[in-house]
Amino acid sequence: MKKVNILIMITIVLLIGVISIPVVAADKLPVVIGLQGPITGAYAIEGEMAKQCVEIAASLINEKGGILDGRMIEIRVVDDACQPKAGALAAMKLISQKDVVAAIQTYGSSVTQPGADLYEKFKKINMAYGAGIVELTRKGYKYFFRMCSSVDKQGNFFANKVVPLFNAKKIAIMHDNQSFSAGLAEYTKIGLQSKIDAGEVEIVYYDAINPGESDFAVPLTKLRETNPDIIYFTGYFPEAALVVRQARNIGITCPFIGGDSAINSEFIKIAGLEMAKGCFMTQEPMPSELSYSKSKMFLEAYQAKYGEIPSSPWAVYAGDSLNVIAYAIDETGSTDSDVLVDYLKNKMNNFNGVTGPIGFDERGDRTGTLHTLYVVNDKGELEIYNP
Amino acid sequence: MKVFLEQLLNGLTTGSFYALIALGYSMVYGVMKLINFAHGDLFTLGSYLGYTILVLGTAYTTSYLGLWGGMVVTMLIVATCLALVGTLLERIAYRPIYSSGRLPLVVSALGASIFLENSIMVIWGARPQAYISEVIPAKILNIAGLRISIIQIIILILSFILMSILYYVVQKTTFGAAIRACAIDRNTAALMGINIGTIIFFVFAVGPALGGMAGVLVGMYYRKITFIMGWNYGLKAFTATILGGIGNIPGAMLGGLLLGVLEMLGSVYISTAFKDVFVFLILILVLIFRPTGILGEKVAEKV
Amino acid sequence: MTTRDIINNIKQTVKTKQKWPIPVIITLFVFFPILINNSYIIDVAFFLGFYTLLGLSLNIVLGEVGLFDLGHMGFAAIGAYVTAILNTSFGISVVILLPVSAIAAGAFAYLVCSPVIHLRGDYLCIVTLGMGEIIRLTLVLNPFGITGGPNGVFGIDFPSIGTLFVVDNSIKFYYFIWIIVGFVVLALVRLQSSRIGRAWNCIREDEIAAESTGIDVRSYKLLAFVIGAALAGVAGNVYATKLMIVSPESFDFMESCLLFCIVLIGGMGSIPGIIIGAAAISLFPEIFRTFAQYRMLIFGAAMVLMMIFRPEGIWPRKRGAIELKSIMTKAGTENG
Amino acid sequence: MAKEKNVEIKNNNIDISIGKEEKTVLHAENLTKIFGGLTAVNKINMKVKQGQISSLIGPNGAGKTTVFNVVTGIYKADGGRVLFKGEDLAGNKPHQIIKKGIARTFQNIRLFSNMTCLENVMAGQHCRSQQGTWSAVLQTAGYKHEESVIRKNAENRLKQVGLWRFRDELAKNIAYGNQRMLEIGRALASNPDLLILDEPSSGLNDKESEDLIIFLNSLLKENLTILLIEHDMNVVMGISHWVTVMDEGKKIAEGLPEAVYSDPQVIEAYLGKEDEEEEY
Repeated sequence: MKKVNILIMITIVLLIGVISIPVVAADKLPVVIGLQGPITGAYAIEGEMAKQCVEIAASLINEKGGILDGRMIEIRVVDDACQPKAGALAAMKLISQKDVVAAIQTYGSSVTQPGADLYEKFKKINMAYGAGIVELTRKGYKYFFRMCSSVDKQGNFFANKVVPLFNAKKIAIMHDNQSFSAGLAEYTKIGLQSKIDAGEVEIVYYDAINPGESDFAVPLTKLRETNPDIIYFTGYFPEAALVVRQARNIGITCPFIGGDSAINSEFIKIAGLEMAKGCFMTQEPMPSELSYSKSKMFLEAYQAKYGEIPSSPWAVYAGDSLNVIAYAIDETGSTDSDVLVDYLKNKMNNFNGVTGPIGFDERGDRTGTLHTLYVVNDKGELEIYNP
Repeated sequence: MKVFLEQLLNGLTTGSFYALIALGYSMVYGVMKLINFAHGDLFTLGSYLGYTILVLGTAYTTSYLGLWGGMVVTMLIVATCLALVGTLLERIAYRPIYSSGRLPLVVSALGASIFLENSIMVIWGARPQAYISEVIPAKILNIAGLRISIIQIIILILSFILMSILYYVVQKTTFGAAIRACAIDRNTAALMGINIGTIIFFVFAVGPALGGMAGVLVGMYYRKITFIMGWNYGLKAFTATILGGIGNIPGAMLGGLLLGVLEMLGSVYISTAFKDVFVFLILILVLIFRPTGILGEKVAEKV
Repeated sequence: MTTRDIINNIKQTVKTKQKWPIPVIITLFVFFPILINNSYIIDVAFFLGFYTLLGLSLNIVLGEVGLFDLGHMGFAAIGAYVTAILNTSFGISVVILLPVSAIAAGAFAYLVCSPVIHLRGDYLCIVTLGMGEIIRLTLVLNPFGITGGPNGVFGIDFPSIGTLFVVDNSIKFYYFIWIIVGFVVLALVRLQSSRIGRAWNCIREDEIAAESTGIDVRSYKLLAFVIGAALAGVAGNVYATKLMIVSPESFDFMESCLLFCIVLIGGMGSIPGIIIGAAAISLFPEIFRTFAQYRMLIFGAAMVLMMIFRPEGIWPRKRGAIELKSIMTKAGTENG
Repeated sequence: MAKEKNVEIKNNNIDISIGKEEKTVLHAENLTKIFGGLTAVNKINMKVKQGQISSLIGPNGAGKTTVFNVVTGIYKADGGRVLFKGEDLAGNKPHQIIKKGIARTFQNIRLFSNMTCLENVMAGQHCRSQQGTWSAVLQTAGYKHEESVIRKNAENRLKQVGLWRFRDELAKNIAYGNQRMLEIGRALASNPDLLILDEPSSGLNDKESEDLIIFLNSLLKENLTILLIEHDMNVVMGISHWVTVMDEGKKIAEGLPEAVYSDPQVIEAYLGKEDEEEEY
């Protein structure tokens, strides 16, 4: 009899599940685009901001009368809590809704991965706005696009531009063992290899700290003993801020350069202005620096609604992903994935989005993103560094 | 050598955080035989309360009471609030299920922990908060080539005071004797006329209070506080508790400090990344060879 | 209508020995994916199966023998990574790897548990906890560059028998996991009523009495750990093939805690209970996703209330005549 | 295995003339156990004869239970040795010792509270069965057969201790006296040669203890040997063939009940104690 109980319970529970699923709108008029992001969990802030950006972008398009002569754009948000399992479910949730024509993918590489596999299987365009690890676009996905740039580009930028700029001989690289930052550190090393072989530079320190922790005195003391010319921290802002503070406290004075996730308004808040100012970061154009016609409009709209401009570049990429997809649909006049893929990869070049001209190469990587070196100025703002 | 001393100091600083939190675990366990998983999040809560008080009250605290006065007052307010929350937690989440065995208590504790953690997230938001610098003495002393921040000294002294007070209360007073009696055998203690209610109240008030103060100190030391940090600190503190001998209050203090130093040694001489592995390995070894922890005394099973 | 009522009703139907529900339910269950033509819900059902399997595996250790194990997800991680690594780097079919990962997890459990098996209650709890953390951290730190570090390992194949039958869509996965669960349930029901199950329960009730009743406490505890770990390994294997990626954060302490709760919410040692517990744990977040950030908050509160109002779990194991009667009749026939 | 035992019991209805049988079953030589400072058991020598009921008596804290715990392998002896049928038991774990044929009960009853009475008794036969995990999962013929045998023995034992009507009750729910009997039943289920009872009559009323005496005597017909710790002098005198008296870890007297009863030392140590107790 045990089985009976089991089965009854399961069906009851599943029925509850069925009931609770939001009903798919019968009205097919709007073009539905999915957004998968961490609405809850540790990176909830990124998800929240991405949501806001995408909504702004959509509303801007809709105000102009939508796409495909008069069809509005509708956003459907699913939460993946920044966990792979939840990511797979979230992706499934979008895929199973037949009217979702394309998905804007999530923040964090290990979450993007299972999603990308699923979208690929079900032939849905999916565009990642916050997944830096290189492998994603090396697996021959057809329907996967990456709006943000992959870490190797940034690594090379650091190796070829930043290092000479400071004419540094001894370089310390510190990451935090998370997909993105470990990857960036790895590719920076690769980028530096030629110089190392030539004996121009050496990596005197290469180690990881544990994310979520607060005390980095030990690794930093080790680092201090190697007295490097520059420190490159590839991790995220919460740790970055503490690393800077504690590094300065134990008397490390050499320039601190952060990866593109290391420095933002939060960083300055945590590190405190006195410590934060003079810190550098390798970054794709920050929202505040975006000076393209479209970005102005976008940022004004955002500010008008939320009182501040988004502090994270990823969020803006999410918004831009929507722009690109909408544009492609409008141009091709079709919502068929294959048509769109063909258009995005082969026909479209330099669509001017919020984050500048956008195009995609065969692998789905965005072309033409330029990294720049930013510095925190005395007012605690990020400005492009020009010595 | 200089490096080593600096590191030792850092180790002791983190150690004293662990010790302060571990005390909460240990006392509750001693009396209730319950692993209070929510304790880590009480610590986080303390940290956030301190943050709010300092931010909102900066004007008052600094202008009327000055830097130090402000700090002390904050500490006291946080301690009181946490004592309140702690006892409330016990009333709501634990008291109704004492009768129904220990495992339900564990689940309830886990539930309470999840609840607290997420309420903190809902109230203060998911993004990490930072203690503002104006309220923290950020001076760095340079003693014989050693760089020591004032706040570090404050932490060491303060936690030493707190711990020695508790140590005195528990080891030297009759009330302390009552607590220890409960830790050994609650029912007999009750039969001996000890008021278990008071003991439980004390334990659930003082434990979280200490945890909360540790939270404020952590905030002042690192500035950054996140709503998930409770897990990490809680786990470490719990490890420290076991290390020192669970239910044994001096043991918790020792365990905490020891863990801090071990961590430091581990990351200096092995690898920063492998630090935690190292810590847990030590823990497991200790348990294999001295299952009742360092100070925990062996109890022979009566058959 | 509270869950309690529902359960009481069902218990009534069971007591009154009405035969009609069984075929109805089974058919409902089998045709569920066809009826619900929504791959998202089917995936949710899959993960329900996944958690049920893990819950059952932990139930052996926690429910039957009463050993606190807060690192159980570590065993699943072993299974998952064995599958992932062997499959991606040596192209061994994941179906073959199913038993392999079970054995690997079991063997691992045997190795790490034998030195600490004598520990009681909370000490064992903290050791298993530490062990789980060590496993996770080691995976993150990528020893010998085989675990792919924080990225984990991806590109794992689907389960397939040659090329003729491939488990490649939600529905197939749904059947895949639930068939496994079915077999496991059958096996566990049989174990429960056997001398092994009795020995386990004896240990849970009173170790010393068990020892002097002739039960080799140590080896039976180990047996429980090994079987539990092996099942967890199987779960890990299925997880890896379903997500096609394994990464450390899927096996963290929180997950182990959730497993712990599955067993206790469902009811210690009660197989239907475990399935309900798994449903509670795995469906709750999905159902309440619309509540976004309040979701986990409600979840935590629910756990506390649950323990206050039904500490023995939703569906505690009912010990009594039923299982024994069946044996009695057998005995009668065989010795008559 | 279990089956054969069963049969053996059935055929063994020859009445043993009490006291004639002189074969020693259990022999403790200079048995010593030390806890920290105090010597709980000090060089105890005692013999238990085949087919007899021997008693170990003495005031509280005399170390009686400790002797039992050493014999049944729960404690390790610090000195001396225990011979069972001439074999040294040293280094055996409790679960191995019961397999050799020594079953015991506990002073403070230790039942499997949340299992039914029948399950308790079935568990008692664990050491007499050997079916493994796989055969249980696959429900092999061997497994089914063994399970049925276990079941049958359990029923017999349960009837024997008069608890058949409680077979499906949880052990924790039956009356105290019945729990004692159930524990004895569980011990008997392992078909032991030597049954060690730790204060079986404590907490029983007169009626119950009388029944117990009769029951124990009836057990002798099964070619069982019984060793019991007892407080209740009447019980001891009523059934014991041989009495050993302990005080403060030492053996102070042994012999036939009557002899021991009149031994001044015993009266001093044992009954004297009782007087004191009366004063308080």
